[in-house]
This record gives sequence, C-alpha cells and structure tokens, in this order.
Amino acid sequence: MRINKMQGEKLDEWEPKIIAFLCNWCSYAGADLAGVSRHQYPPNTRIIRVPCSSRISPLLILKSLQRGADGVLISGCHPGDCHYLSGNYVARRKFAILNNLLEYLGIEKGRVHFAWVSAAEGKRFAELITEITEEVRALGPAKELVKKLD
Amino acid sequence: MLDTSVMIRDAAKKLLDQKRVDLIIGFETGTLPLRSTPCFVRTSEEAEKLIWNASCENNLARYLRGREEKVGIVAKGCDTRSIISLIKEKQVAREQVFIIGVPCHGMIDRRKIEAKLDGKEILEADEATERVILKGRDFTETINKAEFLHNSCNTCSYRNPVIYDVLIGDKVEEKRGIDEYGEVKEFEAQPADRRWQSFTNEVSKCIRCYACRNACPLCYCQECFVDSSQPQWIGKTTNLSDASIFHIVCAFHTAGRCVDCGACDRACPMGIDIRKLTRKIEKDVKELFHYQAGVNLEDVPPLAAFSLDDPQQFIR
Amino acid sequence: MKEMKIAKSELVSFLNSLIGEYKVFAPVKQDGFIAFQEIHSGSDALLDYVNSKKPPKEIFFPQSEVLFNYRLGGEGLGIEEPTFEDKPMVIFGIRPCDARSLAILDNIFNSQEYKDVYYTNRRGRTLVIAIGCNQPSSTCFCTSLGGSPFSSDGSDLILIDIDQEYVVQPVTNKGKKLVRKHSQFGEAGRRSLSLMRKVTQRAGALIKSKVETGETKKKLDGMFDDPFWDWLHEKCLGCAVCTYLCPTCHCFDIADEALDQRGRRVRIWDTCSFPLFTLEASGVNPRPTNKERMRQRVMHKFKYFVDNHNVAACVGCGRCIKECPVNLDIRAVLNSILNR
Amino acid sequence: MKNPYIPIAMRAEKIVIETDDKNIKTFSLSFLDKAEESSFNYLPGQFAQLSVLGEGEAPFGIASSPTQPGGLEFTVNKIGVLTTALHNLEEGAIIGIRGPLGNCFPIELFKGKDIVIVGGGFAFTTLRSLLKYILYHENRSQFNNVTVIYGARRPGLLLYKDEFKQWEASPDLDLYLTVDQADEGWCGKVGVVPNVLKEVAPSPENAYTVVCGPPIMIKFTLPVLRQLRFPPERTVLSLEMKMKCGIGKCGRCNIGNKYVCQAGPVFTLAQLNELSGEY
Repeated sequence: MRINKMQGEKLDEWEPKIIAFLCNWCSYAGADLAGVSRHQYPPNTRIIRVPCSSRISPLLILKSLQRGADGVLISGCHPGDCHYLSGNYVARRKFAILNNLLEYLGIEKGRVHFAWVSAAEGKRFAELITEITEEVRALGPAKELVKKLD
Repeated sequence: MLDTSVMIRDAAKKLLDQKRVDLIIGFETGTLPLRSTPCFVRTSEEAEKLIWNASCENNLARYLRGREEKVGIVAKGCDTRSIISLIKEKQVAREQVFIIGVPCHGMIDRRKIEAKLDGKEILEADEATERVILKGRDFTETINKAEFLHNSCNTCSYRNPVIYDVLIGDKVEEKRGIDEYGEVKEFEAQPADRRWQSFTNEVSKCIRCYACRNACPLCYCQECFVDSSQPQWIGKTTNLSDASIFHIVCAFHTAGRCVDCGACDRACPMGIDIRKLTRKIEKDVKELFHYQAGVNLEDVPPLAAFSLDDPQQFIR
Repeated sequence: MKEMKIAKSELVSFLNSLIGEYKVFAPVKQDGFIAFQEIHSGSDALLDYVNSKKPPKEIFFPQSEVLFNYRLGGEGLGIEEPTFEDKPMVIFGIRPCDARSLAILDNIFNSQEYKDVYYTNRRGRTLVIAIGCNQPSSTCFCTSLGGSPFSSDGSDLILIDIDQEYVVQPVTNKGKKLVRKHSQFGEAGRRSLSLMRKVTQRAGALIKSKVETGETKKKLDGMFDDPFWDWLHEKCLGCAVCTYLCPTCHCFDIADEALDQRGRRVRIWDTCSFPLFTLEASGVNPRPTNKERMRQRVMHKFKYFVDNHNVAACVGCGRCIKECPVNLDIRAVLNSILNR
Repeated sequence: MKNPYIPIAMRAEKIVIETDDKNIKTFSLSFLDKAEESSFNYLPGQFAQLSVLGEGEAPFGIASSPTQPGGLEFTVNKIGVLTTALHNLEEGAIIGIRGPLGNCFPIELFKGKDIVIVGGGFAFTTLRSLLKYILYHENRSQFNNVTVIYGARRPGLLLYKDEFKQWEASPDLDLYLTVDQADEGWCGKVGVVPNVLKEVAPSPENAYTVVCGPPIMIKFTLPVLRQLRFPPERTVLSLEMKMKCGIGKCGRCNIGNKYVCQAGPVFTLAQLNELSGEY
C-alpha cells in the first residue's frame, strides 16, 4: 500500500491538493472545455476521470483524504443529463447521506465538495475550481483522516 | 417467559415432526448468568433445549444466508426486520424461511448491569416478568429489567415481529412517544470539533476484531473492503485513520438497510458506540427519503431508487 | 529467601520508588475497563480488580508494532534497524494466569533457533510482579490448566493479599534482589503466613470450573477427522474476540505501509478465525470454512502446542468466555470433546 | 542478537521471462554485501522470503543450486500483490531477502541411490536446484541413476528450456518432458505427468522419488508411485503454505503441530501420513 502524501513541506509553502473525480460525459468534458477556452484556474486540482458520478464510492473519497488530499470534488452531469439516464440521481442520494455523515462526525465542512458541471460549462468549471481551491486553502492542510507514518 | 419457551418448543417440534423445516435456529441456555446462546435444532428431541428470555439478544437472522435446507427461525421484531432486508436483497427466499415470531419486551444489557454492580460478579440470575434477581458471592439485588435494556431496545418501535408464520403468545404494546433519535440530535447539537473528538475516542478503542461486522445480519459481502488486498483500501493496524475509515464505511454500507437491531453494538468487546453512526444514517434515510428498513416487503430500498426532487442543496 | 510482606499502606511509596528507575505498568481504569498502562504515580494503580479487558501480553507483543522503517533511494534497502529501549520495566499487579501466559509465549518468541528480538528485549528487561487472586471469577479455570490463583509461573514476585498487608513470595533472583533493595518489605511473620494459607485455600475452592485438559488432549490426538467439528462452529461468528483477547494467542501478520519513498514494515495481531489468515494468493485456502478455522483454534491450543511445548496454550483466564458475542464457551467445547 | 525479521539487500542482475504467457520470470540476484554471500549457506529445497519494500514479503523456493556461486535464483509466478510487484521490477532493482529458511531435501540419504524427480508446472524451482546439485560434476558420482519426469500444460509453459535442452543431450540423466497439449514442433511426450510416470515405471529398488507440482498432479501421482511400490519413507514432497514470518512464529503454516516453514517445506510421504492437517 502506498500513501503518496508529500511530507516535510513547510506550511508557508503549503498549497492545497484537491482530488477531483469527474464524470466522463459532462464534468470531464467541462474541464476540457475550460482548458481549450483558456479559462484560468489554480493548478491545485488533480483530475481523475470516472465513467459516472455514481461510480464514486465513499471509499474513494475517504481514501483520498487519508492519503493527504486537502479537498475532494465529485462532479457529474446535471440532473436529467446523465449519460446513463439515472446514474447521477442514484449518486445524489448516496452523497446526501455521506455528506451528512461526514459533517456529523465532525470532519470539517468544505473538505468534500459536490457539483454538477455540464460539458458546456467550461467557464463555470474554472470558477468552481477557483472557488473550491480558495475555500480549501482557507481551511489549511487536512488533518482529520490523514494517515501519517509517525 | 417459561410459557414462551414451551410454546417455542412445541412449535419447533411440530415443524420438525411434520418435516416442514429441516432446522430450527433458536436460543438455548447459555453458560453464564444473563446469557443465552444461539442453538441449531434438527430433531424434535433437541427442541427441548429451546428457551426464551430477556437475554436472547443475538440477531439470529445472521445465520440464515447460504443454507440449502428449509429453516425455522425464532425471531424478535428486529430479527424479522433483518429478515425482510435479507429477502429484499435476495439473500434469503421467503419460502425457505419459517418465521417463529416472538413479541419482545426488550433485551437486557448485561454490561449496564455490570456497570451498576461496579465489579461485583453475578453468579446467578433469576428472571421474572419485570424483574431480575441477581445473586453474587455476598449480595442479592433485584433490578427492573426496563431500566437495563440495550440502547437499541429503548428506542425500538417494532417489538412485535413484522412478518411471521406463527406468532408465539400475544403481541406486546409498542412503545409510544419515544424520542427515537434523541441521542443523534444531541450529538448533532455539539460543536464539530467535539463531535470529531468523541468519534475518534470511540474508534481508538477498536481492536479490529470485526465482531461488529460478523454479527451483523446484513454484512455479507463476499469480500469485505477491509479484506481486499488488490486494492488494499485501508491498513490492518489499529491506526486511528484506518480504524475511522473502517467504521465510517461499514456504517455507510448499512444505509437504508440497517434495522437498528443493535447486533454490532452488542458484539463489540470494547464497548464502541457503533450505533452513533448507524442511527444517524437511519435518521437521514428516514428524513430525506422517507424510508425505514425492514418494515415491509414492498418498499424499494432507498439507495436503489431515486426521486426527481431528492434534496440537493449540498451540490453546487 | 523467605516469604516477605509489605503493608498495603506502603504500596504506593514502593511503586513511587520504582517509577523513575523503571517504566511501571499497572492496572488502571480506562474507558470503563481495566487496562495495563504506564503509571506515573503509585496512587494511579488500581488494586481492587478482577482482571484487565485486554491481556497484558500487549506490553510485550503489541497489537501493531513497527519492525523497521526504511527510506528508498540510497544504496541498498535503506532499512533503519530498530533501536531498542533499555529502560527496565515493571509490570505490577498482573494476575497469575497472565503471568503464566508470558512463560507460555516465551516458548514461541524466545525459542532456540530464532529469537524474536522485539519481544525478548521487552521481556528481558521486565520484572513481573503478580498479585494472587483472592476472588477468582466464575469464568476462571486456571486450575484445569496447571495454574492456580497463586501460581508463580512467569512472575518474579507474587503478592498475596491478606487484608492489611501483602505476603510477598520472591520467585526469581530478579525478584529477590528487588525485595532486598526496597525498605518497604519486611519478613512475613507466622500470623501473616497462616492468614496467607487461609486465603489461598479459600480462593482455590472458589474455582468451580474444572476441565480435564489432559484427557481432552488424548481425545484430540485422534479427533482431526471427527464429525464433531462439523457442528461445533455453527454459531461462531468468525470474529477475533476470543483470539485477540487471549493472553496466549500469538499469531501475527506482517504488512508494509509506504508513503512515497519511505515506509515501514509492521506486524499486527492476526487470527486463525479469519479466512484471510491462510488464504493464498492463488485463491486456495487450506482452511476454507469456519469449521477448519475453529478446529485449528482448538487444536492449536490444546493439542499442537502441547505436542510441541508440553503445555496448553491456554491459562484459563476466561476472557474468551466472558467476551464471546455468542457465548461459545471454551469450557463447554472442551467438555464436549471429552464426551466424544 | 540477530534480528530475524530484517532482510538483506540483493540486486536483480538478470530477469528472464520463462514462459510464453509471460507470467513466470526468473530473477538472478547478487548479494550487495559480499560478507552476506559467504554466510548464506543453503541446500536444495530451502526457501527464502523476498521483499519489495512498500509492497510486502513472500516465500519462494530457491531455484539455484549452491554449486553455482555468485548469487541466488528465484522463479516467480505472477499471482498476487508481491509477485506482481516483483514482476514490475527492472534489472538493477534492489530486493530484500531473508533466509535461507526451512529444511532441505534429504541429500545425505539420496547418496548412493537412484533418484526419480517428478515435477509439474512452475513447481520445478527447488527440483531444479536439486537436479543441478546432483548433476554438478563433483557431486554426480555420489548418486546413482537420475530420472526426471517434468510436465506442463503446454510446451510454452515449461521452465528452464535452455537447461533442459542441455540435459536432454546429457548421459547423466534420463529425462522425460511431457505436455498435456502439444503444439507444432513438440517432439516430447504428450500426456499428464502421472500417466508418463506409469509408462516410464522407474524401479523403486534402492530409489528415492521427489515430487513437486500442483495439488492436482500430486493427487494423481501418489497412487502411481504406490502402484510402482515406492515406499512412503522414500517419497519426498515439498509443500507450500501461506507464510508470513518464515521462522515458526506467526502461526499460519502449520500442518498438525508442524510448521511448514521450519519442519518443512520438505516432508516424506510417511511423515505427512502421520500428520493430520489441511494442506
């Protein structure tokens, strides 16, 4: 098992690391459009393309936090637009429960984000990432679930 | 209690003699005071061992899966709710199970009694309808059962079996006016850092014995995520991060399925308040999706369904 | 050396005089349970208790422990050999059954051919001071396994509570030296000794559970293929409560945890109850069901260990009996073996 | 006191793909510290624990013979986490090793005897060690006739093809290679190992047989050996079990009261018959 958390960085050099799970059909295309359209956004996000937002199990979110992600974004098609018709509706229920549970346990609000981004929303994607990056930056490095070796 | 035991035995004998079932899963007297133990009865002679009392705390639905034979099962309200969940998830066929439903007054939490006795050992317990007489080396104490029930029994509103093929005795009156999620609400009201502190306090006790998972009738994944090696989701040590993720994911996995039978809680040797998580999920499922697990065979499980106007304020 | 005594009122001062020179472990209340923890004041030690929830074996063989750390990228493996503390330790207030379990664990970790340096290091610098059991619990069956509420196996000193004072029996030279060194000890008089005899007799009589483990061993010798095992496990949940809370269970797993270029190799308690324990990478599992795993647990404790080390891997502490979520009582198992 | 859990470093000098499905590779390792080399004394049949730090550790039979100086060889089938990690390594990589562990083939007893080696699939590793040891020019005269029956499902899955080519031509042994399914160009035998064994019918007179292979092969080979009247005392097997520590402590590899890592992995059939256990 590998935990790819960069160690030993000083806090004033600290930059938030955000993992974004983007659905293949809408949000990833949206990110692509943001790039093609040259919308600027902070480089703190690492994108992982998934077939559908419903592919994202809570484990992937928790594992990201454990491995040192300071924020996690899950993004899929707007309701009604799912390539698989209802994947995002099913995901929405799952995430509602997870989101509440994480907050309930006291994991800081603002670590885990959910958003609908369509393939046409390149500009919105860039804005979204900018917003989330700043929110996570304001929170500082993640603490709660990070696994350290010492 | 005695009557209930006799009625269970008679029902079991009849079922076995008439070859309507091959096996009865019930309880027999345990080896310690205030303890009963699951038993597996295949002949009507063996059925003599079957008993019923306030220490029949295990959820026997846990033993139903993966059987070839036709099974009779002694089931309390919560057990029948688990059976419903199992039937819905196609783990057990309704026809395969003969449910001997037993109305339940709640099960005694021996740890609460032990805490009250502060280390004095119970050597004998005589159970009456409402009280239990406890005897130790140099004490005798009578307690009110109602004051020492498991937490899940205190908030239970399904004391009567939800489905059954035969009902033993009369139905009991369901509790009214209980604040079902009082504990959850109390916890929700605390500040976030206190909640995290108290969650990690609980989890730090975990010895990763998986008794909670193995006692749960609904934890039956062929390969549990904690056992997977490719990928290895979490480490195997008692590291707090690993243990936290174990408990969060386990609880999450029961969303819309958990019937709050309390089996996980009762099995935990370290006294971790596992229901603190499962209850919250149960409450949310009820509030957000208007669903309660194991109360009928018809409703579609909430995470296998959706509605166009499901809440989504948390999504940007 | 003769029996000595120490007044109860002197105990805290004795413990305080140990703290500093020794790392002292003693029973304390934690999360509502009794646990062996390092104490920093003699008054922290709890003496009125039956036994700890988790066995004190974890002081010598913790549930998770780093075997070594490493850092890749340089020459070779980059392993940092572990360094061992050398501060002597005292474990005070351990029960005689648990002290015996240490003597049993020594067979594994301090065997002829390979020494487990992690265990032997801690064991070697630890003085074991047991307190006899005046009030054994109903789940205690130490006398069935060659122990007793006042057994001295595995202890350096054993204390016997005679109300106002403890009679102190020095067992090893290490124990004798300690007694000589500390002024709180005096020679036990006749009255103390006669009180001690009374106490020990009374406590011995309180142990009602009796299992003929010698006979079960003989039975087990020919029972591997007995249909008995087909049903025994039926109610077992396959969890690790019995084995993790057992003072003699010693099976472990080894795993690596990595973080970029650095990482560590850890060992963790493991248990024959889990399917993963013997599951091979090919998918083959020589102990595929609960039946084989339960048989392994019973056989390992009461036959294989006896074959190899002439002692059962059980001290009769009763933890597995108390804590089993389904009341699968090992005494009942052994008795039903006897009746086969 | 030596810490038995600390691996020493070896370098993967050469990594060779053995089979056409590319799932089996042979690693030739050299000791980084030459002092370790001289203290690593092993005999055919012993095993060692290989580590890829960060991934874990697993036991492998030593496939080289102590008669070949300069390092060790291991043949590894890609099947789980660690074996996959090993397969992903490139030449020059550093591998951790603990050993030698376990017992060895009873070589002293083999002396002056006929030796019948029966192997299947990728289980030929320690048999190769034994065979090379016996065929070593200084050792060969100590043993009588050597018969080797080795089979795989397909010709492409046979190990050590170059060596077998040499051995086929050698007068020092009788070699029978067999495959379940032949392909074009295969000129050896066709048929499963037990059948070939029956056909070759080596004499049990003054002979030892050593058998290593997949469980299914063992299952059908033992009755043939019984028919041929090889006594269990002179039937030698090498077992595999899941292991962690390799030094008789972690408690999982036992068959009855014997730990395969210490009392084994080599057992005679007579010994195994006395142990009741799962394997």
